[in-house]
Amino acid sequence: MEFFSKLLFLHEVASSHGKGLDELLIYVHLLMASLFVGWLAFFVIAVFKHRRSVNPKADYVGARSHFSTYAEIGVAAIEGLLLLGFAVPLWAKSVDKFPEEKDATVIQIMGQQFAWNAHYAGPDGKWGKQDVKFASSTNPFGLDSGDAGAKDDITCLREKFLIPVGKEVICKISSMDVIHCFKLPRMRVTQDAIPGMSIPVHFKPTKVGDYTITCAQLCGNLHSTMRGEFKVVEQAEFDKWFAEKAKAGGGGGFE
Amino acid sequence: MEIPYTVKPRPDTGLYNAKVGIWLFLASEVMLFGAFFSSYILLRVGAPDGFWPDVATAWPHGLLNIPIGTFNTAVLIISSVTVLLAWASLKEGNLPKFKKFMAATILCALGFLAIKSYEYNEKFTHYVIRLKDGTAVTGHLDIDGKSPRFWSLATVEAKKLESIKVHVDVPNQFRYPVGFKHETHEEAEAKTGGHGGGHGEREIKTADIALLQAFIPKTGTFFAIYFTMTFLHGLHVLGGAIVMAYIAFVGDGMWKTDPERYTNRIEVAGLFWHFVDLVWIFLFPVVYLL
Amino acid sequence: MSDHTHSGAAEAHEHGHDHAGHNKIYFVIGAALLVGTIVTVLARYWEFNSVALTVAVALFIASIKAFLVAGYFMHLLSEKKMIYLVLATTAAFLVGMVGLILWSDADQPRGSTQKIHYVP
Amino acid sequence: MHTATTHAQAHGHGHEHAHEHHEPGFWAKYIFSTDHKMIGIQYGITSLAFLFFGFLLMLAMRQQLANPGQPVPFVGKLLEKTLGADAASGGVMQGDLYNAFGAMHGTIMVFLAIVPLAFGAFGNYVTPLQIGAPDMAFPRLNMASYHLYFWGGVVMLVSFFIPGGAAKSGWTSYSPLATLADMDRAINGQTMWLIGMVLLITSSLLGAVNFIATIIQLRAKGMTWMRLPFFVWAQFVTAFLLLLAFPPLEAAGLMQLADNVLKTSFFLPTGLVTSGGPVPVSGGGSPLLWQHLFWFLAHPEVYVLILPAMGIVSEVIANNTRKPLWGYKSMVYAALGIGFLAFIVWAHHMYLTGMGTKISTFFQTTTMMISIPSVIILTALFISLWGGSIRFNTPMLFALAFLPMFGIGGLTGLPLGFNASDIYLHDSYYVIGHFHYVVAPGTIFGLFAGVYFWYPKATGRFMSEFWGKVHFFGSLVCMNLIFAPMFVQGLRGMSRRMYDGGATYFGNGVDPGVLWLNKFITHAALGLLIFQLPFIWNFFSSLFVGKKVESDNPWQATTLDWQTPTPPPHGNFATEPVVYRGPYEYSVPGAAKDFIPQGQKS
Ligand code: HEA
Ligand code: HEA
Ligand code: CUA
Ligand SMILES: [Cu+2]
Repeated sequence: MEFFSKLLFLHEVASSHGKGLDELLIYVHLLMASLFVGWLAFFVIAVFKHRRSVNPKADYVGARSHFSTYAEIGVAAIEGLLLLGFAVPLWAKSVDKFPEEKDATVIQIMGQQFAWNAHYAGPDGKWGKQDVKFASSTNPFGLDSGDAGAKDDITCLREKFLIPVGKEVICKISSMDVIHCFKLPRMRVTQDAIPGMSIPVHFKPTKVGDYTITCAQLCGNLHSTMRGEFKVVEQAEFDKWFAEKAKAGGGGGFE
Repeated sequence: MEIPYTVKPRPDTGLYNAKVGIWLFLASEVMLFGAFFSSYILLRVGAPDGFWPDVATAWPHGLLNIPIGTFNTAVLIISSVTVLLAWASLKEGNLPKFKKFMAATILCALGFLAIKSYEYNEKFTHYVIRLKDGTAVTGHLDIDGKSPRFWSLATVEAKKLESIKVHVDVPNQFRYPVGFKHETHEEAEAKTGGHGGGHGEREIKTADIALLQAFIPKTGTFFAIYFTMTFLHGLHVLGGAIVMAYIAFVGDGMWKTDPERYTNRIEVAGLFWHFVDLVWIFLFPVVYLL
Repeated sequence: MSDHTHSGAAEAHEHGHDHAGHNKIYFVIGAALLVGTIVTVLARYWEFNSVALTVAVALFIASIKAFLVAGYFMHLLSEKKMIYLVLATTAAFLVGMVGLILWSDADQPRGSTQKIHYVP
Repeated sequence: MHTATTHAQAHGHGHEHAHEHHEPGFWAKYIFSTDHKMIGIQYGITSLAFLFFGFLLMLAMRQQLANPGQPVPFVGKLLEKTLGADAASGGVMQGDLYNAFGAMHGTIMVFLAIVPLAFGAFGNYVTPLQIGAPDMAFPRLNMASYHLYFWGGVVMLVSFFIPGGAAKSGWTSYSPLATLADMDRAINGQTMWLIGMVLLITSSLLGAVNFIATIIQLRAKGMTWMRLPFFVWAQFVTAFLLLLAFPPLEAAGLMQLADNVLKTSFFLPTGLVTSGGPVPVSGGGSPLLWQHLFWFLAHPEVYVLILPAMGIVSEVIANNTRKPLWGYKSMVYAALGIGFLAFIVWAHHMYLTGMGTKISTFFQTTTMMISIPSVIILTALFISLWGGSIRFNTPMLFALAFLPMFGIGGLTGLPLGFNASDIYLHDSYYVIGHFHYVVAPGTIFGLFAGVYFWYPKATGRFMSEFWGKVHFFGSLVCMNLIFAPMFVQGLRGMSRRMYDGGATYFGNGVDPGVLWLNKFITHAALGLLIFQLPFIWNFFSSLFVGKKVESDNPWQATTLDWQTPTPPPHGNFATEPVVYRGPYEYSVPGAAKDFIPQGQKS
């Protein structure tokens, strides 16, 4: 697997479900490669052997074997196998089998031309009141600063945010203006951020380190600069950061 | 070589070319209107629950004039019958009778469009006004006895009007989707601050107004899709009327040179016309009644 | 419904085309359409107190009317095979389009169907 | 029977006579022609020009990708002068200009170049000839189609020069971006794009009606469905795809137009806030609705791009292997299967918009199913080679290369088709690589094969074999050098539609080591440009100096298009053709020659 993933130039994976996904990628590519090589070999031999200079008279019937039918059925069967064995269960796991919110780090993610923002409920675990009438480009989550529940909410506007390693993360992804796409290549996570919707994804990071968020949906002139960053850290470091942020932020850290 | 089967049917399909053509065209029209209908459903199902004062996002309902709409439906149905009678007259070889029925059909078409324009105008002069205290009214403006179109708050401010006179609807015209409880007369009166009683007149201060908007496409997704679909349908009516008028009164020379082909033309035009009728048969209940 | 009566009816139909008397059917259908329209309107004032039922009734009547227009005015009841093929294909794709779009809208992962983004 | 023939002959004669007397003037002959062949040629010239223009747009973009933040070599100054300093200050493409070029590259290539060339030009020129018809069923409608297409193209071109520039939200024009991108301008690039699209769609719809009616109604005597050349089948299915898939996009286009001009909210949800504050619209719309309606067209559209090319390739292969297509019937059924399934796979472009398990399983299953008919067609074409007596002329070289190139493109569609692997590959350069392999060395090669193949019929002269081969080998190598590295970039996580080529994402110490490929690809694209020059030269010069054809059937082909005079006159056939056999009766055992034309009695 390691070898094949290098062969496919895949970015090193850093989440637990990413492994299965990479396996699927590898198997599909093996299927593709074998089909391609097989067909290409046939193609080259056919063209070479039946050029006019060696074969001046064509054969009206041509190939008489039924091998191609078996090959076609074989392709269909393997595709079906990959479908039922990998793609469907992997997808079902990622969109249906959500962890309990209390066992996970829950973050709201808001895309904005051209930046990513994160919002944690804070130590009290309660989201502050949010309403679109408060929303602006400096308050993308529309937090009501007068609300008590919002006092300890943590917002990371256009800045790096942290998540603990080895624990499920749930990101609720949305956007305030146009469609963006929250893509964490190394986590093997991609989800469009669509205004008017809040779509959850979950993953479990397995390696500490710095990671980028790519925006994978055309969102305007600076689409290519809409880079976000987050850091996966040990739980202890996360807790420290979290407490500090909650204290300093008071009310969400609006500018 | 001439193009075959422009008049006589091709033996194996039993059809002449134009008939195949029109049915294919109608197939694409089915997909066109089908897309609009599915947009309608999606927008309506997805609309947030509509309560005052969120006029803009609600799915207003029951705003169209049902008697007029019903009458217009009848007009279209009658025109569908007359176009058939016109075609049958041609089959009998009776050109004058044909022309009479065609004239009737085109008159129906124009009548339909006239009534539709009246309805449009009715909407363009009908306003929703939301006051700063959260109450809202609908009604027609009365500016020196005139009922202006397309005004907005900006227009009122630009004209430096201190206040405007409004003939308010009681109860106000927005109704909730079917299945919801309808507002009673008293509730509505209470909402408009006890004013009204019948078609009340109200003087509203400009300073109190938060939003003033005519019933135009941008007022909400209902109006957007109502205007888009009925406008597109109206264009079909207009186009059909023009083509039929042309065939019947300008291009009728063909009746002498090639009567069979001429009759076919009318059949094809008729098929288009029935299709326009068919679209309306769905459009009418969907936008007026539901 | 034996084959016999069926072909007999078809013959009469063919025959009737040249006769002006055949126009009667257009009047009958036209009248039926007008009645249908009025029934739809009346049904609307009949408070069913259920969105689904109201919609179903209205669309049911509309479908009958559509059937009458297509079947009799557009002569679809006695059309050629090729036209049926084209229309059946169209109908299939229409159903596919509407159905799949609505299904996609309904089947979204947990929590994402909220209409307004600022509510967590 | 006998009298009928003489009648037809007399008639044909009369026609010619009339022509001699009053030769139609320039306008009637070249601009407002109703002859399907002239209309085909009009489509051909216009679409080739657009193809070239689309390529030039992309070259400018590639130059920018190779030099992030630097002035564009060669044309930077020109861009600044013609489009203004806002768009390209100091010759550096700004984001908006790059996006505009990208959107227009996609739009032009798909709607103004490939479809008009494959369907408008080849379809128009060849289909009536191959079915033995004198013209299309509705010649004046045909003319209207071309003119609508032309004006649609003009609207698109003009949009480059209006304030704010052309549409800049991708060829997919996703709302809300398409509406918000230029909100303060009443008429902006997107508006023009939508108006242009409505014209193009209407053109395609009229064309589709015409094609289907023609194929159903005007087949010559004896031309049964299973005797139709595969090319005609491909056009037939294509026409159905256009007929039924385009109207929803037309509807969507009108709604987006209303959003842009009348400020409605069909595709704008409630609560949009930009840096300028809340967006002043009512809201309540659905951005996903646009995507559904767009992809409901755009997926069938990709088969519109490929099927005619497959048709051309089949003709060329049958002709140059001198043997019948292997499994003709299964190919026909496969094409019909593609046509049917094409309508129910569209949401594989939307896996990541938040789809539940059930619906996405449905769409990925249909996606996998639709790959099977493609495999069947390709396999049939491969096996057709077996036992042939293959001539390697230029059309055949392009047709042969089409097979593995389409194979690569098609196969790389599979990992995109599985929703789970699409999570990683979505919107990366892998997607760009996938579809360019199908449309560029795939479809374009098929179309090149067609140009070289039917050129002698249309003009009476061959194109040069030598320059043809230079064109072929150069293009083959360059195409692969351009598009193969894109798979590597995509697998490494590089996203598409970035005017700095990914420098911002990957510059800061996380360079995955694929940015240098941007330069490499750009050089290969320049190479591709150079290898198109012999083609352009060949195409025009052969009109005057090309080797003259000696017979009406220079390739010794079987289909009816080769049994017309060269070039075919108005009305196409001297006598009404009658068909006696299937389309590919090559090397029939015991026959005198190695081909028996369809119209030959025995
Ligand atoms: C002509 C155009 C064309 C064709 C034919 C195809 C064919 C296919 N496409 Fe492609 N596709 C596009 C054009 C095309 N596509 C475009 C333009 C986009 C991007 C749009 C955008 O976002 O801008 C896209 C995007 C796209 C996506 C979305 C990716 C994303 O955005 O995340 C997906 C996902 O399922 C997909 C799948 C497929 C599949 C399964 C096929 C199948 O039909 C392929 C079937 C074919 C085969 C399986 C090959 C069979 C051949 C052999 C077995 C022989 C091989 C061997 C040798 C020759 C030696 N395509
Ligand atoms: C049919 C469709 C088609 C075709 C043929 C092409 C052809 C090419 N495309 Fe295109 N491309 C798209 C459709 C197409 N593309 C689409 C839909 C997108 C996505 C847009 C978006 O993001 O919204 C895209 C995006 C796209 C990108 C990604 C941009 C980005 O995401 O930032 C790139 C990058 O290199 C690219 C490159 C190329 C190249 C090098 C070619 C070359 O293969 C071009 C080859 C051209 C020729 C070989 C011309 C030959 C013609 C002549 C020589 C004319 C002769 C004239 C006469 C005789 C009169 N394309
Ligand atoms: Cu945000 Cu691209
Ligand atoms: Cu697709």
